[in-house]
Formats: sequence, C-alpha cells, structure tokens
Amino acid sequence: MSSSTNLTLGQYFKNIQNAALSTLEGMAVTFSWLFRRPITIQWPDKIEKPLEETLPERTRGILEVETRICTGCLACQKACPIDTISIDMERNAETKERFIARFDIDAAKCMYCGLCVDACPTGAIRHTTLFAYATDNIDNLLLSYVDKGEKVTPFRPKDPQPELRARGSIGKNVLERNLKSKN
Amino acid sequence: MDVQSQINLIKGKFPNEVLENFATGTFVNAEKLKAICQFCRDNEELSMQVLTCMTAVDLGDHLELVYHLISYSKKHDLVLKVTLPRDNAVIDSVESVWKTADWQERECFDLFGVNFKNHPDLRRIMLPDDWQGHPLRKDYTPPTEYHGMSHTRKNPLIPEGQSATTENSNG
Amino acid sequence: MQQRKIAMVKQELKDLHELKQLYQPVADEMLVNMGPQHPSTHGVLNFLLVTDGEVMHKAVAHVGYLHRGIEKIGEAVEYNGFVPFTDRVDYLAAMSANQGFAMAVEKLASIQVPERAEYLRVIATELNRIASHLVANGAMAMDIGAFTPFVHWLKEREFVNDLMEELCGARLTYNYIRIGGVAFDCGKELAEKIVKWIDHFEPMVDEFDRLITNNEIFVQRLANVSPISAEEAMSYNLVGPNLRASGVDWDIRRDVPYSVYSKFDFKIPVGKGFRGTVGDCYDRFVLRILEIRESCKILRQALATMPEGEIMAKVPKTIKPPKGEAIARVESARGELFYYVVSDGSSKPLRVKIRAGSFTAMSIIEHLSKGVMIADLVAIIGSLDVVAPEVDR
Amino acid sequence: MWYLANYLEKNYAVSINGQESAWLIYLIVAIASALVMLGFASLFAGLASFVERRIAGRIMARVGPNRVGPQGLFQFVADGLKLIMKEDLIPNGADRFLFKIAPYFVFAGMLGTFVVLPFGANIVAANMDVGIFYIISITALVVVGIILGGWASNSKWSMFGGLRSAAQIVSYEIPLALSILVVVLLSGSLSTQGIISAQGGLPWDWFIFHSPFAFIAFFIYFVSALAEGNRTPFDLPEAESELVAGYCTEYSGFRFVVFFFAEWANLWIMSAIAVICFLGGWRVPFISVEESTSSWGIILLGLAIFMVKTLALVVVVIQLRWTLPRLRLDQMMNLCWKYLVPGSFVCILGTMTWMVLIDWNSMIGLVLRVVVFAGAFMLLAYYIYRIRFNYMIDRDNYKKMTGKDMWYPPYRLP
Repeated sequence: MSSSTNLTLGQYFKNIQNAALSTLEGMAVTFSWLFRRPITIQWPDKIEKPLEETLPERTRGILEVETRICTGCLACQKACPIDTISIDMERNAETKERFIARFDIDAAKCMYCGLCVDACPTGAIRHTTLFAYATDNIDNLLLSYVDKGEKVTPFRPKDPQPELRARGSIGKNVLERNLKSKN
Repeated sequence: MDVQSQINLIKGKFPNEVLENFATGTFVNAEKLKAICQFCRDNEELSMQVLTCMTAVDLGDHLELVYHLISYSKKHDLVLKVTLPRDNAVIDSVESVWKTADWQERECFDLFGVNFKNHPDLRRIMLPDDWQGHPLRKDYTPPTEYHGMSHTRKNPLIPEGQSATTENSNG
Repeated sequence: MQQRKIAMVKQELKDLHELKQLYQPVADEMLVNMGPQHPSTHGVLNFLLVTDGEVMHKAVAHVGYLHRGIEKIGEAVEYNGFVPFTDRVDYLAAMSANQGFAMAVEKLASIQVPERAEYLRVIATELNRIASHLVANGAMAMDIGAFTPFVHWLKEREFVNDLMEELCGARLTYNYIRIGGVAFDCGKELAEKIVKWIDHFEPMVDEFDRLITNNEIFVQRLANVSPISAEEAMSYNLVGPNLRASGVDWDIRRDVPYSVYSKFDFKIPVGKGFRGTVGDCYDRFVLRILEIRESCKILRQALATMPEGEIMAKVPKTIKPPKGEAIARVESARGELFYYVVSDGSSKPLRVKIRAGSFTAMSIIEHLSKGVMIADLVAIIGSLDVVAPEVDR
Repeated sequence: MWYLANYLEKNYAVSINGQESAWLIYLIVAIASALVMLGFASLFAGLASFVERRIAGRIMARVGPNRVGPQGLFQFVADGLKLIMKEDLIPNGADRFLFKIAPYFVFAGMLGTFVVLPFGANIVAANMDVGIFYIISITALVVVGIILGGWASNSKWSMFGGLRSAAQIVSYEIPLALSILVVVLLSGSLSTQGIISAQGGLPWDWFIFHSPFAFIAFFIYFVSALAEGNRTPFDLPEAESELVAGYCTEYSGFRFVVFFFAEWANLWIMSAIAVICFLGGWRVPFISVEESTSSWGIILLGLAIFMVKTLALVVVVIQLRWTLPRLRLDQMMNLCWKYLVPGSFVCILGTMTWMVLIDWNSMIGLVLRVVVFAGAFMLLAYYIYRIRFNYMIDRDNYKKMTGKDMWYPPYRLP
C-alpha cells in the first residue's frame, strides 16, 4: 500500500503479505485480551473496602492538624510556599501564656507538596488519604481546625504525650461540618 | 577544548569585541554578537552547532542577554553575554545562524521587551497580543484584571476584620 | 472565446502539478482553526492551518494558553518552595524537572548529595521516563486511530503511578526530590514490587510491538512522514528522542554525565531509518520504545546495587546560596531539560530560566508542515511528543 | 412474507365492496414486514452498540457499560432517550433543509437493504430475483446522505468528513460489486435465495472454499464492505482524532441517533451479505434445498445457523475496530485502486477458468474444495495458536505481580 508510484511487483506482494500477517498478529493479541482480568476499580460502590483505607501510607491527601500536639511554632506557616496555612497566636496579658486562637488551611489553594509536614517538629500537621471532597462552594474548602472562641494551649514537648486521634478522622469531621454548615 | 582557549580563539578573530570574561564564558559587544555567533558556528575547532538557551536577566540597572552554546561533536560549551540598556534594548537577531533562536527571541521579546532587528516574525508568543508591559522585568506590576475580568479572589484565610483582598501574586 | 477556455484548462493542469511540487498558493486556500479545543493537540495548542483541501500550505502555531508564569513565581518563592512548581513545568516527567532544579541549586550552594539519594533519584526518574514515554506513544497511536494500545499503555502507567504513590506520596506531581537529597526512602518490599512489575512489563512491550509497532497500516501511516535531517534537528535545537531519531548520538546521561548514571551500562538507541528514511515519525516512535527497554535495564541495575546510607545531606532550613549563577542539564523524557539559576545571595533566586524540549519541538512544526496532509500533521505532533505545559511554562 | 400474502389471499379472499382485494392484502403485509424489519434493525442496532462497547471494554482490560439494567443491557435505551431529549440544534449558516433530511437518506439507504436480506428458508421480506444487484445500488443512498450532512452543516471539519466519505464509498463500490460478481458466476442467479440454495450445508460446499480465487474474493468483499460501512480501518469520514467527528460534527439529538443507528445496523447488513454469498446462508448440513422448506423446525434451524454465522462475523468486525489504526486518505484510495480492483478482476478470471476446467460436483472439484477448506482451517488453527501464545506469556508474571490469576473468560462479566 505504499503510495510511491515506482512499486516493484515483489514489493506489491510483500505489502499484501505484510498487511495480512500483521493484521492477523494484531487480531490474535486483541483476542487474547478478552480472556484477561479487567483492572477497573469500580469506585465508589463495587469495592470491598472504601478506597481511603487501601491507599499507601505516604499518600498526600488533604491536610489535617492534631491540635493536641501542636506546639504553635508556626514552622508550617513559614514553610508553605503559597501561604495556605494561617495561624493566629494570642497572648493572655496577665497569665503570660500563649494559645492558638485560629488555625485555618485553605484546601482549595493547597498544592499537596508536603513541605509543611516536613517542617513540623512534632508531626501535628499531617496528610490524610482523603481525596474525594468536591463541593459546589469553594468556601467549604476552608478547613479551620480551631473552632471560633476555643482556646488551645500549645503542647510543650516535656508534657506527657496525650492519646492521639486516628489519622484521617479529624479531617473527615471538619469536612463534614463544613459541608453541613456552609451550603 | 576548555573555555579559556575558546575565548582566545574568538579574541584572535575579533580583537576588540571580546570584553572581560568569567568562569564559563565571556561578555561580548552587542553590535558584533551576530558575527561572533556566525564565527562560533562555522569554525571547525569551535563548531558550536546548537544554541541551547538564549535568555535575558534583569539586573536592576541593565538587562543582560545570555547565550548558551554547545557543540555535540566536540562536547564543549560556551556562554556569551551581552549587556543592554533597560529602556530601548535592541540587538540583531541570530535567527539566521540557529533556527531555534526564532522562538526563543520571540519569548525574550514578549517577557523582557528586548527588540530584535530583522527577526522574521517578532510578535508576542506567550501573552495575548494586546498585553501591556513585559512581566519578567523587575519593575512590572501585575494587573488585577484583564478586559474587565478580575482574576483575584477574596483570600478566605484573612477573616473579615483585617485587610481586604490580596492579589494572588504568587499563588 | 475558445482560445481563452483552452488556455484556462491548460493553466488549471499546470497549477495542479505546480501545487503538489512548489505549493504556490494558486488554488483558493482555506483557513482552518485546529485547536485549542481539538482532540489531538495534546493539551491546549492552536494551529491555524492554511489548507487547500487536505494538503496544508502552512500551519501557524499559537501557544501561550497554558502560560502560568512559572519563571516569575521563581523569583517570588524560596529555593525549597520552588521545587513543587518545577513539577508543574512538565507534569508527565515531573521527576526530571525536580532533579534539574535541585542539581542547579546544589551546584550553586555546593551541597554534596549522598550516594543512596542519587540512586533513589535515578530509580524515580527512570520510572517516570517509562510512564512519560507510555503516554507519548499511546497518544500518538490514538491519533493514528488505534485506540487499544493507548488504553493498555495507560494501564501499565497506572501500575507505575501506584509504585510512585508508595515511594513518594503523589501520582503525578511528586515533589520527591529535595535540594540536597530525597524526601523518603525506598524499603525492601517496595524494591521487590518494582522488580516484579518490570518482569511483567517487559514481555508486554514485546506484545505491543506485535500489536501496533509492526502493524503494516501503522508503518505506512508513519514511515517517510516529515523526516528531519540531523542539521535541521540541531539548528532547531531538537532534543531527546526527536534528536536521536535524526541520527545525532547525543544523550546527557552519557555525554554530560551527572548523578550516578556513569555506574550503569545502558545503550543509547539512535534512529537508523527502521522502516523509512532516518528521522521520520516512525523512527521517533520506535526510539521511545527502545528507550523504555533501556530504562528497564537501568532500573534493574539501580535496584540491585543500591548502597545503604543517608538519603538527605545536612541542609539549612532556608538555603541562601552565594551570589552567582549555575546551569544544570538533565535528560528528561522529552530531552534535555536546561536550568539556568542566577542567585543574588538572598533566599530567593534572582532568575530561574527553564528551557524545555517541547518548546523547540513546537517551533519546528511550522517548518515541517509544508505540503503535509492534516492526518499527517496530527501524526507529526504526536511523534514530536509536544506537551502544552512545557511549551508555555 | 409473500408466501404469507399468497396464503392469506387464498383463504380470506374476501372482496370488499366488489373490487378484487388482493392488492390490499399485499399492502398490509408489506407494511407489516417493513415494521418487522424496522423493529429487528433497531433492536439489533441498539444491542450491537451495547455488545460492541462491552467487547471493546474487555479488549482494553476495562469493563464497559454494566450499570443500566441487568449487566447494562438497557444502555442503548438510555443512550437513545438521552439523545432524543437533547436539543438537536442547527448551526447558523447551515442549509436548513438539506441539514434536516441528510440523516434520513442514510437511514433509507440502510433500511432498504433489509428488504432483500433473508433470515430463513422462505423468511424474506421480498424475494426479488435481482436481490444482490438491488443491494449494491441502494447502498449508494448512504453516500448521498453523508455528503449532504457534511456539506449542509457549514463547518470545515464536517465538509472534510463528507468529501472523504464520498471518495471512499463510491470508489469501494467497485471491488464490492466485482467480488459479489464472483458469487453470481458460481450460483448463476442474482436473487439472494437463489445464491444460498446453490450452496450446500457442509463447509466445503460453500462458495468461499470453491477455489483459492473465491477465497480471496471473500476477503476483498470483506475489506470493501468495511469501507462501505465506515468501519475501521476506514473510518476516515468520522475520524475522531483528526476531524473532531467528521460529517456528524454539528449533529446532535435525534439526528445524531439516526446517523449512528445506520452505522451499527450496517454491521448486520455487511455480515449478512457475506454469509449469504460466501458462507452458505441458512443451509442446514445434509438437508437438500427442497426439504429445507418442509417443516418449521428445519426453517428455524436454518435461521439459527444463519444468525450464528452472521454474529460471528459481526464480532470479527467489532474486534477489527479496536485493533487496527486508520488509513490516510491517499492510502485508502491507493488500496482500492491498486490492490482491490485488480485483485477482484484476477478472482473473476480465476473463478471462471476454475469453473470451466473443474465441474462443481465432480470428484476433483470436491477434493479441491476440501483442500481449500483444509488450508483455511490451518490458518484458523495458526490464529488460535497465536492467541494462546499471547495469553501464556503474561500469565505467571501477572500472578506474581498482583497475586490474582489472570484467567477471566469473556462470559464471566465483572
């Protein structure tokens, strides 16, 4: 089938033979795929365990803050290249002790690079394996891990290690609360 | 063939064009750049077949054009630099020497405002044709809207009380 | 009246003949807008085709739809913070983009990367190169009309994405390489998983050869289509598989050795005109498949001989390299990725210049598109593996 | 259907207010058979679209539609309803009248061929004695429809698609007609029933194994039928990757349904004609032509055999679509004029000399036919061996890598 005009007779039949053989070969390959296992994961309903549990341990989903072991050192806020985390530390005038008044992460702006998780000394801020959180209103993606008016005393490494909540649970609660309240 | 002997070779052919040099290459007079590039490519010992990258750097008071040349057969490379004034930076196009300069110079014109004489088709490559200003210059202030379409969003991280919207300058 | 009609007919015949050879715009040309919303322009690119029927006289390219100003961001973000942005320069081969920038800054700040970190970087880059070549060849086969190879190559790429997710946490924009080393370590069982995948993958590459590479229709569609000579390739500064397909034997991993590539033995495939002239679309396609095989070889050697040890050098929190400039060349999937970083001593670079392979590959399309049919333009774009984010940065 | 008409006329020849009522019965039966054909065609087109997407899914290691109805059987109903509810807009600047009627040319061309396609011994809408000639001529209507569609939608891409299909279908009619001419030579009659009754039930009695030339003629017919139906590797008119969607770029809503209805129904036509001409239609082995219309059981058996052969060919056509890439315009024309047309001339000459030298029923004729059949069988065996070879390579590696074994036969739906 070569379109060049000077086509020798041998080349002519060679083309036919090539075409026939390679088509047969191709058909054999595609027919053999009919007997192989399809690899589609039929998320979200036809899978045994929800996908969050099966993802590998280092997967970088949305960010989550375990405020019990957060020392309020603002390392994550400085490490983030695009200022996605903003923390307000307030000082109680008389008792001279600081507390965290606001800890917001803008999940819509976060690019999941993981630099904040590297910078955190105690591992308070960490990635969950949550990935499916599409919303119709972008403000729902503002995750605030310290409620309005709540005063969180920063954790000092000398204190006894409090028992930590499971990874992924905090993020999921905040997301659900956002979805219910904002829209 | 190391950088110093390459510079001497060029100095031999263009005695007063080669200005002071630095570790990986040399500064060159702006008017003679095209001739030097032609020489670098055609000379057998140098045989710089490829212009890897041609870009500009804004050093505050003046612009600096940087030409990275490399030769695949001889496995050596050279850097030519040219200093240009900030306001009307004009230089000859080396498109006739290496065809790749066509698009690289168009990008340099688009982002830095350097004008290239007898370039076949000098128009903006990255930005829309009616864009004001050249973004990569240090004194460039990014506009907050284009044809009436604003491209800044109220930063939710700042509670209502404090300052108003901030541009997404580096977002 | 009669003479004028005969003269017109004679003129018509001459035009037709002339059109095919000299492409004089005698016939009335038609302006067709191909893109930016077109199924086979691999991202957001736009071609203004000046065609007469199916045969094109010129294809003027309009780019810039995906221009995010990454180089301007480079001047506003610290060194460590800019690494995730280099992922976004070419999200199909993000690892080599990371490595390029990291090497440039390490040269500037003269940081010595530990041995094991270099091995991990080579493993991650080669896995990424295989995944990128799979997408490149798959998209090209789909443009020619064969849909099945595209889906199967993406299936293999899914396995690579899963491995990368275990290694560095993300499937596409990894941010795995830090300045001075690597973010995570590769455990024993992950290394075995990679080797098991390669054992499964190599026979599959032969199977795709039988399905599509040797298919006569595929060969006829690609052989002798827009061959690029070595001088043209060098003058337009084509890099990577596009350059080697034109017969120029130049590969950064071997000719400008960086990282630990000098420790592995692997061949650099060069275009030999497998089923047509040297440097045609078919050569570029086959070259990518040969490179996939070479990358598998490198991966096996790297995984076998990886030494124990540190994965990150001692690097201060915010890196402040001394005043000066540095360049870094990396062999990405789309050819030589060139970084030029100028620092003024502060914690933010003064200038970051990234010269990517697709940018120059895109500039040659206008030159190649004379007298080519639309179906072939689609094949040329696919064979040059042009990806929009890299062109526009 | 005409046997039905004669049967009705003899028993219930009631005269309505005096005139002879035969034409009324013919009219009613004709409308009834037309509706049956339309019903069958639409049902087959819908199911073929569903089956094709399932087979395509399994070829590409994915699943295919399995959510609408049991195992996704009602997918085509869902698609049809969706497209009918969609607004079928007409682009401005389009030639409104031509734009509207284009799909119905294609539809008429497609449904017209169903009139002559037999399903059983005497189950045929109209047993014309120029059946095959009628089929070849009516498919030309399809090309008119596509060109109209391409031209009227006032968009450059669809114009490309329309002109490409004009070149393709018109030039592939010639090898199609010539390869069928071979069959007409062998059977001596143009009517579809005549051709089938000239063949025998056993495989070596079919026309395809009559001589190596007839064997080649079958492949020439098959390739040009692919081109007639715009199937890969000839789907240039609606080449997704180049022309966005070719001639039906601007169509949406119900008109789009009609275009795609014709394409999938064409699958049946293409394979049915191949089975009629080359693969011995509804002939039941070891039963002569006279007995085959004796009892309903044999007729239904003939119908079943015809269905099985046609569906096998339909599966082959579907599989071809997901294996081969697409031809370029000049290569497609090149293939037609430099390979298929001379090839079909050679086949006609070869068959004629073969028929003159060797009589059909003579011993040598039978032996040679069995030899050709054996050759074809060897080819099939080689094909199955290659399939098994491809499967075996990856079985152990896959098991080692994923822990699950790879065997997942097509009848086991995920």
